[in-house]
Amino acid sequence: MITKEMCQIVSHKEIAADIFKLTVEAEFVGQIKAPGQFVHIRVTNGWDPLLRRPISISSFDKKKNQLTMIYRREGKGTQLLSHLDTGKVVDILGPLGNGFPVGEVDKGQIALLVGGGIGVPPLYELSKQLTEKGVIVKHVLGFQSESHVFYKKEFSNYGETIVTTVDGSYGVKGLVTDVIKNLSFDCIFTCGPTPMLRAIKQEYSNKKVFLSLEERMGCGIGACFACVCKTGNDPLGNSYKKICSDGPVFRAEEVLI
Amino acid sequence: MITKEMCQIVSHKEIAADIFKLTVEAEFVGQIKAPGQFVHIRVTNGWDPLLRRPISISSFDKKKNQLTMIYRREGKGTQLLSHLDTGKVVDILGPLGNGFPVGEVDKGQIALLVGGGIGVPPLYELSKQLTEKGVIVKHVLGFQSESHVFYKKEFSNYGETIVTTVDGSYGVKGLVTDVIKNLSFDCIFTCGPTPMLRAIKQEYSNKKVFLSLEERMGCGIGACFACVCKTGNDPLGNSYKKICSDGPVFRAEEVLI
Amino acid sequence: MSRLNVELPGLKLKNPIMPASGCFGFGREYSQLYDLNLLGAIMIKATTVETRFGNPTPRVAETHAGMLNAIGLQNPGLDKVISEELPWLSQYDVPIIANVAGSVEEEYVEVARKISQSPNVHALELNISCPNVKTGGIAFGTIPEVAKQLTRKVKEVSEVPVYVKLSPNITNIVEMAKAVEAGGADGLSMINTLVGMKIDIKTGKPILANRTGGLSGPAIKPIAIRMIYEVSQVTNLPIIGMGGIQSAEDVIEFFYAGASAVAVGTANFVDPFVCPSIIEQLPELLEKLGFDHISECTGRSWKQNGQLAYHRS
Amino acid sequence: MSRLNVELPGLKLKNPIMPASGCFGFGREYSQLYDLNLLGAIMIKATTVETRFGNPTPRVAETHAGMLNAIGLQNPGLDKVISEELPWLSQYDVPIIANVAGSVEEEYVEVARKISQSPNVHALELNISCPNVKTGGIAFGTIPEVAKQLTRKVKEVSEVPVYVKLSPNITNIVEMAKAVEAGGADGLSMINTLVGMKIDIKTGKPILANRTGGLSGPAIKPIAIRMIYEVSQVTNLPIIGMGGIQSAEDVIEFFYAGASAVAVGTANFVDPFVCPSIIEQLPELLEKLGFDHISECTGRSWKQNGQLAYHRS
Ligand SMILES: Cc1cc2nc3c(=O)[nH]c(=O)nc-3n(C[C@H](O)[C@H](O)[C@H](O)COP(=O)(O)OP(=O)(O)OC[C@H]3O[C@@H](n4cnc5c(N)ncnc54)[C@H](O)[C@@H]3O)c2cc1C
Ligand SMILES: Cc1cc2nc3c(=O)[nH]c(=O)nc-3n(C[C@H](O)[C@H](O)[C@H](O)COP(=O)(O)OP(=O)(O)OC[C@H]3O[C@@H](n4cnc5c(N)ncnc54)[C@H](O)[C@@H]3O)c2cc1C
Ligand SMILES: Cc1cc2nc3c(=O)[nH]c(=O)nc-3n(C[C@H](O)[C@H](O)[C@H](O)COP(=O)(O)O)c2cc1C
Ligand SMILES: Cc1cc2nc3c(=O)[nH]c(=O)nc-3n(C[C@H](O)[C@H](O)[C@H](O)COP(=O)(O)O)c2cc1C
Ligand code: FES
Ligand code: FES
Repeated sequence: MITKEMCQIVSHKEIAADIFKLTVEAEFVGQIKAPGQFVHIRVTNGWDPLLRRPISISSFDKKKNQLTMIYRREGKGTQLLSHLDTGKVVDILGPLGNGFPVGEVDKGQIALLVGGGIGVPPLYELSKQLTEKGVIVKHVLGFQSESHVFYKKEFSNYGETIVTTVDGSYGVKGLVTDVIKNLSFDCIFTCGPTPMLRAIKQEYSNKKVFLSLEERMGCGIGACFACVCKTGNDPLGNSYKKICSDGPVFRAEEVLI
Repeated sequence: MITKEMCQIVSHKEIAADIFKLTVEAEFVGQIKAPGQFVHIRVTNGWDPLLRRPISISSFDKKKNQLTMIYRREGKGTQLLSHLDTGKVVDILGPLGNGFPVGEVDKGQIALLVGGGIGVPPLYELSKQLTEKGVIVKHVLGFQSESHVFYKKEFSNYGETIVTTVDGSYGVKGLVTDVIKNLSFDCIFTCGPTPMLRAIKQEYSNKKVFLSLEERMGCGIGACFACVCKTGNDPLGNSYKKICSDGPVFRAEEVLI
Repeated sequence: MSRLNVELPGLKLKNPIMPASGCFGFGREYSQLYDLNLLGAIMIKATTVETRFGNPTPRVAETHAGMLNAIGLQNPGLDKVISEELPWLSQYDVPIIANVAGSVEEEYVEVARKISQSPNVHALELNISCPNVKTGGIAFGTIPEVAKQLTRKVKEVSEVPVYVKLSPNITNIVEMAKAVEAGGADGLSMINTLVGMKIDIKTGKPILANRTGGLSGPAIKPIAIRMIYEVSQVTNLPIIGMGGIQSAEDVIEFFYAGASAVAVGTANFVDPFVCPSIIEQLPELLEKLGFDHISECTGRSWKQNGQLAYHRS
Repeated sequence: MSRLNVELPGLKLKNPIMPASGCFGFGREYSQLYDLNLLGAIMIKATTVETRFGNPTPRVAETHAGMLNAIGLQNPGLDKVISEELPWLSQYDVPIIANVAGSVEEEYVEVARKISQSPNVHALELNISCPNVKTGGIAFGTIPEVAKQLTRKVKEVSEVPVYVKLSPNITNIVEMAKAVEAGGADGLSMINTLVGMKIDIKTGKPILANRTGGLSGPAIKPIAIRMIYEVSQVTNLPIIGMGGIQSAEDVIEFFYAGASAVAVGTANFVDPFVCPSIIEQLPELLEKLGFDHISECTGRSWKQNGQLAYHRS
């Protein structure tokens, strides 16, 4: 069930340079099915900015009916969002899409969670759920530079966590893909910029790889055809997946990116 | 000097049904020349609503650098304005236009101040200044009904104050023009809906009458020609006054309304 | 007594509010959010003969009080729409208006002929104005003679009334409306989107992969209102108005301008419940404004005060 | 080194930012707010032969992220502009672009001939596109052959380069641009406003006394960008871009689309200091984006990556 709800803000703070952690109370938390689902946020009562903003659910608490999102302040919409104080309400549509299939990896197996920048947040709930299930999790988290790093400690609670930064100001200098080469694992779950996803998809076509994709969205629920991507193995080139409602998480071989 | 200033809100409250009293701190208070001038308020940082809203200066305090406005919550812009709490800042352009000529009436003479609805506020500072000068002031204030009445007590401090309501739920039932007939005075200062101004102008063409006009505005400073009105005694019909910069206060015979 | 029921050629509507084509797919997604029976009608996504993938992504970009889209008529194709989407929609007691598109005249004619035979399709919306496809589309929508010809051909084969959807990207909307009226149109639907572009400040390139896209949303409302105002005074065709509608007040404004029903597009993305909320709020607003029935509002902006409202169907 | 100085026919500008015609009067009011010498140029209010009162009020109405105006070319008339306004403006070291309007060809020609002789008028902006006057105006702006003819006539008498201001209310902006280029235009200025309407929900009547008005502001920016993108690729004329500009980022977007200078209209009403703030912010933004000079941005959205920027003057 997708619901539109006026959600009260429980806490809202900047946890790294331009990175905000927002926790709200929402009835629809009960409807969340898997880590990696997202919500669609209206940042104003007005009509400029017009569209909702898709933000991943980073973690949730079904007992408290709370969900947490982590977002980067970028453009007009997230700027406005970042000014909303605790106690105010925000209009959220969710939960949307299909998340990471926790069932695809078994107890005792090794899952590698690879996040790039603002692709990191949805992996947090995933890591928690995999750990609870007895899966061994390893994390590789890539950021621009030290000031952008967040959640290193939180991820470390669940398993080995390697941080890379492009400029080397924190952790390993370089890209996440440089680091992954040296790790052993059974399966990859990843979310981040498309070039990163593409590299992982190509390099590890022999492994189970799950990608969480991003695209500019209109409706967020599958009605407007804004967010399609082509599917793999389609000679006619006509078939497609909607990232908002069929995804955002796909098996790597399902989609062309 | 017209200034654009980010003004801090000192107090903001609803004083009658949908009528708000807003006091802000502004450096430009020192520049105010006469009662009846106005300011142009930007109610959002965004672009929807786009235009500033013209609101009269209802009173000011040069020592504290404070000015007070009284406005009715009507459409989109004043709705947004009404949600701004004490302590927030609001973008104000002012002081604008030319106010009521206090010098036109002498000590000991009787000035009649006639306000209709949201035309009442600018008369308040006028009444104060006339009183200080030794002019005898009388007020006739017209409202829709009891719940809309405001500032009856404040005006009473300066002189006789008759309130009329259209439905008779408070004060005299009827229009302000019904009441004025029975009063004696040397001069009228008035602000309110155009039909009221028109009636007063016609009825008292033998007296000194000063009208404060309203018109939809673009720039508010005289540059865009949005707010013109035709002038009296102009056979060619080409001459005009700009309400924002030549007015909003005019001698009745100066303008065609 | 309902204040909202209206009759237009082919359409007996419980209320004059419908989602606009392309903003509601074939109804499946919104059916998870509310009961589609609440709607006056549904304008389904443009249908072409063949399955179309449409344009590459990004396909949408946000603008001030508006958005650009360049979906490019992605749709499952005529056969699938007839065999899967329309039968699924038939569980609802809601007339369907099928949006008909194509690259060449023959294609429009084939889609119109076949889709108009579906039992729950009560009218066609002839999409001669989609700005996002390379061939056809907009060309049909900009040359009156071509539009008239196409309307005539489609009318010949259609089993249901035909509403022609006009493009606002033209010099003279009145001339176009008269041309399609002469071609036999039963009604008009207006407006489609305005061609626009947004450039990414960082990359220097257009945000949309298709470069240009169609501008919709509140930003274009004044243009829609003006065009409906002009056209409604010089044709006898009922108009389904659209372009930036987001509230019950907007609906009234469109009726005042000359519309007899309205469609809501972009606002569905902002508030997926916008159609049922408008339907719920309208009676009260009509009451407040002193109307017994919404049809009294049609054309009020240009009718003489005394002149009575009339039903056009 | 300045990153902002640009050269266009007749215009040596210290920066490419100027207030748009009709939104700045003849400069007197804004001169009380800041030093007009900061501006790249000033486009003054449309001038006609005779004094004009213009349309009845209300003349403006607000829309979503935009506004409608129907001023109706109110201006003091050619003689007064030449004898009072231009001499007053000559105290500033700022080139003036005179907006020339009229009802018939002869009127345009007379205004152009006389006003172009004023020493501080460095260029004319031929206003063939004002949507708010009954005669002339928009008709000149919608028929390419008529526009070409008018351009030629004005060119014959003008002592300074002529920029033709294009109307967006047409089917084919490219055809129009090419027509005025063939007529001898030295540059283009685009876009003027889109014809729109707003109806008062309470009265049921249009808010503007003139009923329709010209839509300006951020709402129309995507249309301006698209048109400049299209036109800049097929003519050799430099373009002064306008339509919804409110920030330094918007200026860059217009340059990317193909503009060589820009004008700011409606945003002056929202923030009277918008022009000087943009001028102040531009160098830093250019630095951030990696440009040594703003002219490198012109046409970037359609030029091949390797292709060098060129000065067109
Ligand atoms: C399924 C999904 C999950 C996401 N989860 C997160 C998250 O957890 N944290 C986070 O910080 N970001 C996330 N994003 C990206 C986030 O949606 C964008 O950063 C955000 O929409 C930008 O809005 P803005 O107001 O800052 O920028 P603006 O530039 O004002 O945005 C303009 C328009 O472009 C769209 N847009 C811009 N960038 C993107 C983008 N990268 N992806 C999709 N739409 C975009 C906006 O939604 C809006 O419609 C996610 C995106 C998707 C599709
Ligand atoms: C010189 C002057 C002084 C004023 N002083 C006061 C005052 O002290 N208190 C007060 O409550 N009101 C005053 N008004 C009226 C006030 O400006 C409008 O009520 C207000 O602009 C309405 O804005 P809105 O957002 O509520 O309505 P909306 O309907 O959202 O306004 C839409 C547009 O129409 C304009 N508009 C709507 N109504 C009016 C109007 N009556 N006059 C001018 N423009 C209008 C708005 O400014 C805006 O541009 C004054 C108007 C003028 C011209
Ligand atoms: C994402 C999107 C897809 C659209 N697809 C179609 C379409 O397939 N056929 C059509 O005739 N109009 C299509 N339109 C235009 C709308 O039906 C409508 O005419 C336009 O968006 C104006 O209304 P609005 O401002 O309420 O959105 C589409 C609009 C949007 C935003
Ligand atoms: C109040 C007003 C008056 C205008 N008057 C003129 C005019 O006299 N001549 C002209 O060519 N354009 C006129 N315009 C159009 C502007 O110059 C400009 O082309 C248009 O507003 C788009 O730019 P903007 O969105 O920045 O306002 C006027 C616009 C406004 C808002
Ligand atoms: S955003 Fe509308 S289909 Fe995905
Ligand atoms: S509002 Fe612009 S001249 Fe008065």
